[in-house]
Amino acid sequence: MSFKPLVLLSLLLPGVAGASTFMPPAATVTAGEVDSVYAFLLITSLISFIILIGGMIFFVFKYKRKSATDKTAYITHDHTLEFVWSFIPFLIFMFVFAWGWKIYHDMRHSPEGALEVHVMAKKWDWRFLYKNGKEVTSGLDDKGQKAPATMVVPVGKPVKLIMASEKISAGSTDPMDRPVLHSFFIPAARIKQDVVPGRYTTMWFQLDQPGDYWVFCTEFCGSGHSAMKARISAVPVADFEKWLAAEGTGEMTLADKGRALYSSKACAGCHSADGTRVVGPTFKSAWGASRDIEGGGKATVDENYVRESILNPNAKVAAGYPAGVMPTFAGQLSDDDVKALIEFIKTLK
Amino acid sequence: MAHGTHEHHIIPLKTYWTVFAALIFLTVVTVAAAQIDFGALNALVAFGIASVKASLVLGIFMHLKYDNMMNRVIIGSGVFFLLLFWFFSIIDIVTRIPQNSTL
Amino acid sequence: MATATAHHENSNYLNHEKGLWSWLTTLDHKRIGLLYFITVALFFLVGGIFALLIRTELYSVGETIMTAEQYARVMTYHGAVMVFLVIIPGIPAFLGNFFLPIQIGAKDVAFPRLNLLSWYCLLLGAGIALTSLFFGGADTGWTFYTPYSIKHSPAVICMALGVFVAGFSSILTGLNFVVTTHKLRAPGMTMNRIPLFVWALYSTAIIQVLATPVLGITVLLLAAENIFGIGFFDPALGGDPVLFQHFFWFYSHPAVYIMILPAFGVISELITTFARKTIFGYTAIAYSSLAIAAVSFFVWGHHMFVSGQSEFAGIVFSFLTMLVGVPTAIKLFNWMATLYKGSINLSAPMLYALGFMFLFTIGGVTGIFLATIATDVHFHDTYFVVAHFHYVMVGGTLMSIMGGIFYWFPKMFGRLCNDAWARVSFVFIFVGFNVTFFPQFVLGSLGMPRRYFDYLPEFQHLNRISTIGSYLIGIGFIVGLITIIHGLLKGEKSGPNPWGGKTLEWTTASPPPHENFLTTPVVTAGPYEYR
Amino acid sequence: MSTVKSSSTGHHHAHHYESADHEYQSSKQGVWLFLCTEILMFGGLFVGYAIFHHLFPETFKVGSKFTDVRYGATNTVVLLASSLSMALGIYYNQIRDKNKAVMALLFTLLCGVIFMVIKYLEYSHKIHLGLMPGDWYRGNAEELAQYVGGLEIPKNLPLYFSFYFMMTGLHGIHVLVGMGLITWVTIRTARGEFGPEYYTPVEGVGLFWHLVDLVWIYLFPLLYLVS
Repeated sequence: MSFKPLVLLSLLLPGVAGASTFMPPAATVTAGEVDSVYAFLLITSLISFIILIGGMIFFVFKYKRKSATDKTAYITHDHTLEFVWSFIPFLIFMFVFAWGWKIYHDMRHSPEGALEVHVMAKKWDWRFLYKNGKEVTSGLDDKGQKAPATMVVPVGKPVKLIMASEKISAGSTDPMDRPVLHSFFIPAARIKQDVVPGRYTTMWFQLDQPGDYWVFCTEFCGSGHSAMKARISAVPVADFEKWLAAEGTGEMTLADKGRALYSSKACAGCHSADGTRVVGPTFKSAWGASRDIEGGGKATVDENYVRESILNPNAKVAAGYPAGVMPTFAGQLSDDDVKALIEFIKTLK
Repeated sequence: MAHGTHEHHIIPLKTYWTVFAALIFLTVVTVAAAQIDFGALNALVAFGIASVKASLVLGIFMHLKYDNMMNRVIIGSGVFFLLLFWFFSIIDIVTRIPQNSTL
Repeated sequence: MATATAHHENSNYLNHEKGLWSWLTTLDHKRIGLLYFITVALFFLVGGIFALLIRTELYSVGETIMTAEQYARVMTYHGAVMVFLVIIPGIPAFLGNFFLPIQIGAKDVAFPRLNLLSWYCLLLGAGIALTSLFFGGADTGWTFYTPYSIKHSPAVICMALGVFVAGFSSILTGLNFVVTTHKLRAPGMTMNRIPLFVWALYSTAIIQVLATPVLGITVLLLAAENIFGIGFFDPALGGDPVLFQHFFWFYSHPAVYIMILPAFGVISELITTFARKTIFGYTAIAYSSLAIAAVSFFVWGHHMFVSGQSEFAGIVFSFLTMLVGVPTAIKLFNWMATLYKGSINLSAPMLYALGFMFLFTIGGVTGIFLATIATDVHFHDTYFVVAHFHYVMVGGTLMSIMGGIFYWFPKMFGRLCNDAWARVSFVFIFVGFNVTFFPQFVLGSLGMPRRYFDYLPEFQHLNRISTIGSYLIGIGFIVGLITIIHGLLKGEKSGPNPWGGKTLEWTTASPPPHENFLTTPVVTAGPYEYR
Repeated sequence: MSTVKSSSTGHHHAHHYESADHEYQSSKQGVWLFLCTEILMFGGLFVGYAIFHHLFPETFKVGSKFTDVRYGATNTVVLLASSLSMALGIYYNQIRDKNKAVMALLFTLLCGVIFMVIKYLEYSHKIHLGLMPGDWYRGNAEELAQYVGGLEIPKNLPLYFSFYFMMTGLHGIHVLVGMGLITWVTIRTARGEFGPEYYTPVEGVGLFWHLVDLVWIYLFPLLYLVS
C-alpha cells in the first residue's frame, strides 16, 4: 500500500509538467521565468498535498474504528519527525522566496533605452501618450460598441510605462471627481502595477511575439471596473515606426511641446537649458542626476521629482539655491503639460 | 492557582507628591528644550522627555512598578506592536522612490 | 459554592431562567454563545444570499440579473457581512464563548457583563453598517480602499462606523478570553494542560486585542475622511492612498488569523476525539498557534506587492510571509500524525474535520503561490486570490464551524443530530465547494481579475461551473440547517459523552448546568489522555 | 444581581471568582488589556503623524505656530495635577478616608472641566481663523502669514489641522468619558461603597484616567512644540 502515493505521483507529474497551460501563453522572458516558479510551486504543492491528504486518506482507511473499545497507540511527539517536517518546508519556502525575489527585481528595473509611453488611467478608460505626441484613446468599433484603446509597441524592444491616474474630466473642480486607484495588468506578461493618484508609477515589459494582448484593470474602481480594458498590439519594429509616424500624431512631440511651454511659461527666466547658472538649477544634464537637497538628503531627478518641483516647488529645493522664489504652477499646467516638460528636460542631455 | 488575599501595596503619599513635582519639572524642561535647536535630534529629545514622564506615570501613578509581571507584559506588548506598525510602515515610505506630493 | 446544587436533577442553563427577557439580559456565557450562534447564522444567511446573487450574475457574460452598480454593492455587502459579522465572531464568540470556560473548568468568563455587551455591540455595529443600505449602499468593496472610498457618502460613513462598533465586540470577546484563560483555570489546569481549542482561542484573543484597535482608528479616519476630507489618504493634501492600505492590512491580515486560528483549535479537538488518540505534538500545535499570532502582525504588506509599495518593503514582507507558512505546515503534519494508529470514527464531525484538512491544504499551498513575490504579481487581485482565501475562509473556517456544531451539539442541547443527514450536508458542501472554487484558481491563472461584473467570453465556461457549485453549497447548508433544527426538536437524547471525548466539557451533564459543573473539577492530567 | 455573593468578610465578588482578590486581580488585568487597545488605537494616529511629519516637516512647523504653548502647557499641568489627585483618590480609598477620597476625586473632575474649557478656547480660536481640518479649512493665506510672522503658508496646512483636531478630538472624547466615569466612582465613594478590601472600580477608572494623561504627555510636544 505504501507505494500508492508514488504511483499517483507518477501519473500526475506529466499533467503538471504542462501546468503552465493554466496560464495564458507567456509573451515575455519574465513571464517564462514566472511560469517556471509557478510550475515548481505546482509540483511541490502537489507532492505535499499527496503526502498530507494521501497520508490522511490512507490512515483513515487503515485505522478505521473496528469496535467501540479499540485501544490506540499513545504517541505524544517525535522530535526528529517534527524537525523534519518543519525544516523541509522552511527550506522550500526560503528557496522560492529567493527565486521570486530575483525575478521581482528584474520586473521592477527596466533596461536602459526602453521606449517610454505615458499611460493615463481614469474611471473607466486607459489613454496612451507617445513621446512624439501621438495619443491613443478608446473609440467605437463598426457596430458602435466601445473599442478599447490599443497601445502599439515594437516586438523585441523593452517598453517602459509611466503611469498616472487622472480625473474623469481634466481640470474638473468637482470634489467627487477625484482620481482613484487603478491597476495595469497584462496577463500574458505576468505583470501588474497599481496606478496611484498623486504620483507616477512605472512598469516595463518586452513582448517577444507579435500579437494582441489584453490589459485589465485589477484594482476595483467602481461600476465600470470590468469594462476598463485596453489592448496591446505588438508589431515588428518597422511597422511600429510606420504606425508611430502615421496620421493621428499630435501636432508636435511631447518634448517640443515642453520646449514651447518652457518659453511661454517663462521657465527659461530662471532655469537655463545650456548649463549656465541663472536663479534656479539648469535643466542641462539634470535628468537622472542625483541632487543634494537643501536641509539634507538627496533626490534623483526623475519623473516624480520634476512633477513635484513644478507643482510644489519648495518641497525639495536643490542645495545652494534660494527657497521660496519659484511660484507653484499647479492649476496653470495640466497633467499633460507637466509630462511634456518632463520629456523636454529628458532631451537636454 | 492559589489566590491569596495578600494586602495590596499602598504607595506612601510622599512618593506621589515627589513624582508629581518631577512631572511638572519635566514639563518645564520640555518647553525649555523646545526653544533650543538640537537639529535632527529635536524630535528625539521631546520624545525622550515625554517617555520619561510616561514611565513615571505608568510606574507610580498606575502602580505598575508594584504590579504583577503579566500587566507589564500586556502594556509592553501594546507598545511593542505599535512600534512594529510604525517600523514597517515607515520602511515602505522611506525606501520608496521618493513619494512626491502634487499639491 | 457547591452548596448551590441544583434544585432538581434536570436543571440546566437552558431552563435555569425562562422567557425571552432572561435571554436578552443573560450573563451566562453559554446562553451568550447561543445568542451569537443565532445572530451569526442569520448574518451568514444574508451573506450567503449575496454570494449566490454574485454567482448568478456571473453565470453568463454581460448583465445577467443585475446592473454593474448593484453588483458592486452586492459584492461589498457579501464581503463585509461575511468577514465582520460571520467569520470573525463565528467560532470565538459562539463556540468559544460556550466552551472555553467549560474546557478550563471555569464557571463563567471573567467579565460576563462585557460578554453580553459585546453581543450588543455586534448587533449595534451590524445595525449601523446595514443602515448604509438606506443611503444607496456602499460600493467600495469590503476593503474600503481610498481614494475610491472618499466620496462624502453617508453610506461609507455608516459602514465605517458600523465596523468600528462591531470591532468593539471583537475586542471585548478577546479581552475576556485572555483574562479568563489566565485567571479562571480550574485547580490543576496548568497552561500545559489546557485543550488546544483553548490555546487557539487564546492566540486569537491576543490578535483581537492587539490588532482590532488599529482597525478602529482606520475606519474612524475613513469616516473623518468622508466627513471632513482630512486628507491623510487623499493625495490632494499630500496624503497617501497606499498608507491606507498599510493601516487597513495591519488589522486585516492578522484578522485572517482571527478567522482561521479558532478553526485550527476545533480541528485539533475533532481529530483527537474521533481518532480516540492523544494529539501528536501538543506543544508544537499550541506554540505554533502563538507563533502564527505573533508573526501575523508583520506580514501585512504581502497584500500590497503591486500597490506602489517600495520594492524593499515588498521583499521584506515576502520573506516574513514565508515564515508564517512553517507553523501552519507543522499543524497539518501533526494532525495527520495523530490519525496514525488511531481508531477512526467517520461520524459527520470527523468528516468535516477531514474535509477541512483537504481544503485547508489547498488553501495553504496556494498561499505560498501568493507569498512568492514573482508569482503574486501575476495572481494579485485575480480570481486566484478569491479562490485561495475562500479555500481558507470557507473551506477552513466554515467547515470547522459546521464540524464543531455537530460535535458539540449534544453538549449544547443534550440531543444528537441525525448523523446520516449531517454527512449528506457535508457531501454537498464539500463537493459544491470544490466545484465552485477550484475553477476560480484556473480563472485567476488565466488572468480574470476579481470584483469583475463582466468578463471575456472565454471565461464563461469556468464561471458557469463555479456558479453551479455555489448552488450545491447552498443546498448543503440548507440540509445542515434542517438537520440542526430536526436535532433540536426531535434528536435522540445523547447523554453526557456521546463521542468519548476527554476534555472537561464531556465530564459535565448535557446540557451543562448553569454553573457548568456541580463541583469544581480538579485536573490531574493533560487534555487528551486516551490510553 | 443574583450572580453576586456575599462572603464572610462582607465585600462582594462574583460567583465565578474564588475571592475578592482574585476578582480584583482579574479585573485589573482586564483594564490593562483595554488600555493596551487604547494605546494601539491612538498609536494609529501617532504613526500617521510620524509619517507625515517626516514627509512635510514645514507644514507641521508652521501649523504648530498657530497653537499657543501657554494653553498647551497649562493643560499639561492641569492633567498632571488631575493624575496626582486621581492617584490620591485611590490612596484615600485604600486607607478608608472617605471624605478625602471624595475631595480628591472632585478635584480630578474639576481639572477635567478646566482642561475642556481651555480646549474650548483653543478650538474657538482656530475655528475663528478658519483653521479646520481638510475640506473645512477656510484659512486666508495672507492673513495667516501675518499671524506667524511672514512665514510662507504651506498649501497642505489643512493636513496639520486634520491631525490636530483628530488627535485632540479623540483625546477630548476620552477626557469626557473619563469625567463621566469619575463622577460615577465619586458617587459610589461618597456612598461608602469602597474601602481597603474593595476599590476595584476606582482603580480601574484611575488607570483609564492616567492613560488619558499619558496620551496628552505625548500630544503636547508633538502638536505645540514642533520645530
